[in-house]
Amino acid sequence: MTEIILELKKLRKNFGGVVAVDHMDLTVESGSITSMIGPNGAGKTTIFNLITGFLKPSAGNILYRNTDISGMKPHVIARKAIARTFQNVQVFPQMTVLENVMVGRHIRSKSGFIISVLVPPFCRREDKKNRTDAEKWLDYVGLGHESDKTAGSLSLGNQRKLEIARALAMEPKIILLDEPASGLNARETVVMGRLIEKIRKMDITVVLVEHDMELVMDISDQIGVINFGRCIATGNPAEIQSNPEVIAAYLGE
Amino acid sequence: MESGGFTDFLQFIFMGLQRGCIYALVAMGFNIIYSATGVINFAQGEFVVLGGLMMVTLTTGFGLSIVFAFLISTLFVTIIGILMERCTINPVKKPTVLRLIIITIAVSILLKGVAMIIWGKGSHYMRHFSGSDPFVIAGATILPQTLWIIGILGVIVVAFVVFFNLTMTGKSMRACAINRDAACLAGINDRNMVMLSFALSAGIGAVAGIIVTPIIQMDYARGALLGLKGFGVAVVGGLGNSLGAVIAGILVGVLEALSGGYISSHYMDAIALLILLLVLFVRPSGLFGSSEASRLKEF
Amino acid sequence: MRHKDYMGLGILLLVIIFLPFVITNDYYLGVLVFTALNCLTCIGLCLLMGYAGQISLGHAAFYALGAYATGILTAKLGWSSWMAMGTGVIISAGVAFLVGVPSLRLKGHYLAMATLGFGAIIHIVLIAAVNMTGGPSGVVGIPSLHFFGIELNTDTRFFYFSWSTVIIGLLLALNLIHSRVGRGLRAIHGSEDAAGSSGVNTSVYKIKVFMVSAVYASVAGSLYANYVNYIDPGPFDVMHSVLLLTMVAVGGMHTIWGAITGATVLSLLPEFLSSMSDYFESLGLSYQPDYDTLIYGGILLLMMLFLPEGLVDGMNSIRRITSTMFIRARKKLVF
Amino acid sequence: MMINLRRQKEVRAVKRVLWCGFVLMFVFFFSTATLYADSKAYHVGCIFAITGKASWLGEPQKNTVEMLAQKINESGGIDGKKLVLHIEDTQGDNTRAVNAVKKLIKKFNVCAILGPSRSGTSMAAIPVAQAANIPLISCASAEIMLQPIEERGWIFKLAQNDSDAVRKIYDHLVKRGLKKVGVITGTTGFGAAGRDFLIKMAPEYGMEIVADETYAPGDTDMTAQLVKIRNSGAQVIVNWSIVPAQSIIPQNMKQLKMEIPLYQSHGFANIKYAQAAGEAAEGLIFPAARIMAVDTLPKRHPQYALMAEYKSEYESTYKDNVSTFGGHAYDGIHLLSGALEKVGDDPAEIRNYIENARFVGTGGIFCFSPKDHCGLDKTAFELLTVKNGKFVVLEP
Amino acid sequence: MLRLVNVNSYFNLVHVLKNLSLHVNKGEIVTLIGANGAGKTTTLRSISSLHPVKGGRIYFNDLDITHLRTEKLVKMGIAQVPEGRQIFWPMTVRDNLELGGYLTFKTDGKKALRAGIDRMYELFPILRERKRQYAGTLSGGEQQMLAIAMALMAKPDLLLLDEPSMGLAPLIVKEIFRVILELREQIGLTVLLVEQNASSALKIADRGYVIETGKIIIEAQASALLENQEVKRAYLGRDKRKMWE
Repeated sequence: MTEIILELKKLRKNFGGVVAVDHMDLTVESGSITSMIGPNGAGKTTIFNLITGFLKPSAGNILYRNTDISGMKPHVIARKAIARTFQNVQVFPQMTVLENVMVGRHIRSKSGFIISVLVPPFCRREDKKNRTDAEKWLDYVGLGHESDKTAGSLSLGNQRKLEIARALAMEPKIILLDEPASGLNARETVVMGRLIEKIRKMDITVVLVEHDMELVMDISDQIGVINFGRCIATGNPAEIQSNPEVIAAYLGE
Repeated sequence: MESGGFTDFLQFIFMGLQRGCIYALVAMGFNIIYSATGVINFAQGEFVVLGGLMMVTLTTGFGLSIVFAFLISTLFVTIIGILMERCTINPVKKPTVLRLIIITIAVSILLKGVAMIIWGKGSHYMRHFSGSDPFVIAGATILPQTLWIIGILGVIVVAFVVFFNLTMTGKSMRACAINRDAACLAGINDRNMVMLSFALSAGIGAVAGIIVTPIIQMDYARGALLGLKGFGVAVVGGLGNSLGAVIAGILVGVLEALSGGYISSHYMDAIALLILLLVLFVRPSGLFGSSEASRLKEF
Repeated sequence: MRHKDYMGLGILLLVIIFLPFVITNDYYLGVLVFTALNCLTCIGLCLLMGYAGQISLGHAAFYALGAYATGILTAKLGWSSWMAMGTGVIISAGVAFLVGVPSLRLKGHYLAMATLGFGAIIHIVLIAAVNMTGGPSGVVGIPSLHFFGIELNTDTRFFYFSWSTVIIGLLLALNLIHSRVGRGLRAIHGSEDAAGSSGVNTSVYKIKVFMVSAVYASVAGSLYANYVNYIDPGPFDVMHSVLLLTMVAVGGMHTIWGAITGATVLSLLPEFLSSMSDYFESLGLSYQPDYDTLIYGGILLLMMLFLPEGLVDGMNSIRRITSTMFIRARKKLVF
Repeated sequence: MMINLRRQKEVRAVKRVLWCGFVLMFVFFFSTATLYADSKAYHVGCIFAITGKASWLGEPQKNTVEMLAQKINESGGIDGKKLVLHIEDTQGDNTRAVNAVKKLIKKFNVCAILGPSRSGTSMAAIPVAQAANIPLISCASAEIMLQPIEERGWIFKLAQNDSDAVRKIYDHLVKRGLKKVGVITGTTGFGAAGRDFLIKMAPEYGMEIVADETYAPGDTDMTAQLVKIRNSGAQVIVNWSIVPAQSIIPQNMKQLKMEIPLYQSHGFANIKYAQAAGEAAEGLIFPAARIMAVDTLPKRHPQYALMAEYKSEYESTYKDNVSTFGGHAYDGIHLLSGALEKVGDDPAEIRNYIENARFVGTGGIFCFSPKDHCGLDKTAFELLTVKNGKFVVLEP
Repeated sequence: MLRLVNVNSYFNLVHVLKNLSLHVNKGEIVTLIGANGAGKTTTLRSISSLHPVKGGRIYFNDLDITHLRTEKLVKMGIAQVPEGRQIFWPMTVRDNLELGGYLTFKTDGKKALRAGIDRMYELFPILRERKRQYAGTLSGGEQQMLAIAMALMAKPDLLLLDEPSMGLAPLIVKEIFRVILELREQIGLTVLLVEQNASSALKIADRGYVIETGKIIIEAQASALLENQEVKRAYLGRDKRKMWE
């Protein structure tokens, strides 16, 4: 039996009177690719924000390896090796590509303010290691040759890859990808799909929110369909495609 | 004159009202432009100065009647506001908030320079609008000019309420501030609304300058001081909220007067500021501002 | 630290070493000393604004804290200047912490207002706390700095000393920027959310960088007190904070070099204008100092209208345009 | 790799452009250095707050010195040499003042400096002049500038002493038998210095300070402070300030129906302040240089002729009221032109000359000595009052 | 009536619309359907100049309107109901309607404005009941009706409707679509309808386009599209059932 890495229990979030997420249950198995799909405004990104600490749940729990992480600050959750990307890519545009990935090494290195200012030898060593590690991850996503460019000058597809490289540099146990293929052309989407499968092979659990159904259907082990903040169906791709409730949610009745 | 606890208190309140109304007027000017552009116009204080100086010139220099001079000065500064928008704000292609702010700082330096060259460096004074014999209320006294200030603030607030709630132009200005895209889709020309906001806030600045000049004597360099106070009041009231500005302005004025009267005149401004900061820390988007609005407009 | 930063530092160092040989007039060195002090403050402010993305309209207050710590402790209590400077740094950092914790939760104009209010309060205290600060009359008789037994009492000496401080400050700031912490800070500016999800403790980092920038301003203030030997509340008002902000924005706040450029240009501009007026008068044209204000405002306005990303970036684009023109011209010549 | 190389090249080019810009600026900036090598003239430096927050002080001073220099040069200069004034603007800012003094000394090689206008800027400028051994004749009033006298050998001042103004006021109070004083001062250097003396010298005259309040230059209403003073049982109010806001005090007093006498400082000596206060100013008393009430001064007074001439010339040239501040500059130029005529332009000689100078000026009858670099005492003041919107000498 | 020819549009770095061409005839209801992020909203925003067009031309009644400003387009008779019910929340329903009729007011005066508002009240009786309420306090369906009413206040010839069904219960969606049909009957309104909810949109539309990643992949009669398996593919991806079984 595989281990359950992430579990949402009766999760609920309302903004004032508007309920964005309601009674949400979901379990994610370690090493799997789980996708969340659903129409616009269904509450998928809100769930990501709840898991990564940007929002506090109104009710319910988020269990990560059997510890409750709901309501913790984002950086604390990040230190627990939960990485994420953003729907509208959030690279650091003024920094170089390599530096972007090095930010991902933040939780894997220590030097603080005073040490950073004075740069003693061990700090230099740490920095050097960070750099080589970051380069490794850049090569991994296929951006090794772009490392000196500023991140803002990359194409969207490469920015998405960069975001993933930054997340991977954290050496996460679980990575949450928010629409990694949106805005990409067909070829880039295929590459992205391969990259995600490659990540899973490293034994990193992937949770995916995505609109590109070809991609979702191709790579997912489990799909959760969300509508009006509720999970209306879960199952493997074939089950989902033939589920009448899902078809109704998408195509209308 | 008898004096007692309550009389003194009332006296402090009167003083606070007078100061507060002036702050409120300046702050309202900030708010109008902020709503339309998301920018704090650092030249707002200069509008006040220009209004005051123009008024002095027209009344004592040309001997115009107060009403007439009032109108002409306001019109004059309004035109300057429009020119400022057309020449410095409108042409900016990629407006970032910080960039626009520095532009307004530059404009304020320019206007200050112009005022210095035209009106010289001395201070200019004019008579109170209607004499300086005080009215006595429960032992406390209040100057007619203070009543003028309170009255004009009241008139402007009412005019604002009418303008922004009952006229089409006012409503469309509000609409532009609320949702630029939706306003455009209704056929409203957003750029004209920005210009109008500069005109309005320049006009209000001028009025503030005109009514305060009989009390403080206007000189070209006074803008910064008035502007900074007004900015603080606008922020504490909640940026973009004119009612908030009025309440916060009067609150600040009264706080200053009370701390001056009961604690120490040496620190009266500091105490009032400290309280304002505490308010801001408790309510990070001002007394009456919405938290979404403050999140949207960042540097 | 990157190659081009080393190069920049090297050039700056060379310029500074040789400048006093070229400029033998102490007056210009004096002007450049004040330029150095502004540069130092702007480096700190740039770390805060350009790299961490937080605005401060209260930096003159930290400048004042440094200056008054030095002034009061040396002139009134007879401490050594270095001890006083250190104490000023500690006080400024402490005050920055106390102010930063509640303020840095605010954003945009609200943060600007909070820091502005703080600056105004400090200025009022400087005026009102007569027993401690001397009030508007200020603190007199502040001794000059001694550096390994050399009294820094001439303009040349202080020029070298102040610019060395700038270079050290620059070096440390560049170290910081290109370190783990610096990347964290720049990440906050780029996207606070992404920084948080990468494990950067955004709120603590913001407070810390606020403290660092306060320290820069404080050191500059101490040097000011030691150089001028007299302080009063005049130079530390809110308008000075606004001026500092303008310097950083004019230079281009995304690089420290931009901040230094902005600080240098805007510090020299008034002296430059007054030299211009001498020049005009020597030509027999009547020129009033009154026009300086106008020209200053005009130049600032034009810079902001036409070089939106600051002088450094503006120069880059000018260079780009000229180089493409050059290439085109060369192509024409070849064919 | 190619890209990298090109980028590095670009970076280098950027740097080059940047520094070229700097160098160009420096060159232009410094190129005017040797424009004034005219040895056939006397070079005197003037620094005033011509623009900025204290420009109402510096403006009349600048006007006065320009007017006088023109007059002197038109009548053949001093010993046949032209008097060249180098006028710098401090903007009321200490940093600028330091730069300006250095500029005058190092760039223009002036033999003496007149100014600055404000106490703060003077204090900042003093160490520079002192270190360079150039006489600096300040137009500000703070006595602290001259202390300690042995360390301030090159510093002089022309404005009357604040302490003498306090003496003048306290003398009058003693005469009227008033003892309880409410002090209210503006928060500027001028106000603070006055407050200091008012409090320090009170015991000497048997005065009791029952209230001590301040107001900021931008304040619009001081009733809170005045109510506090009223409740303290003060018999008299002394309002010490130099900013326009001081005119609000008499108006607020009238508003509060306070009928105790009001004394102002010599900072009130600006007819506009009295006009702004309107009828509320009637009857208030303040010590001031006689120039403020030259019309009501007896014609036999030794200062009369000189002041009347200055007043009429100034007012006809600049269409503005004459002020004590401009008077300081007038005295300064007279003092310096006298020195230049007698001893030439050696700074040390000028200093020695001034240390022993005695002359009649607008500020009073000066009587410098090595121990006294101000040369004025309380006789320089006349108690004035406001009558029908005009300054007149107070009838004894 | 409306013709887009090879329109390209970028969102920062994303090439959102790739040589998109479509047309709407007078009196037609045309629907543009596709999955999230396919570029539907950007198409509408490009038409009304809220989003810059890079390359390509847009014609309205054979006039080139590619780079005209939004308010000009409104004047010419193109009204858009933006996505997400962008009404003016802190203002009353009546104020909102008045603002919708801004141009009517400017050209025809107060009377025409009032008449227009009354017509909207007839069309959407619920708005009359709510006229003094703040728009932000309305329910989702009422807000959507208000948004449509605002657009209609400009007396458009062409109405661009952006996802009117988003987040609404099926019953309300039906009501809204009923009104759209009614409008066409009454005043011959031409409609370009962008929808995610393909079935209901196709039920009322004459013609439909399917958009996928910024390109039109199918153009057909609405009834034909309803049966088309490709449409489902555009939403739910390639059929996986065979692979899995």
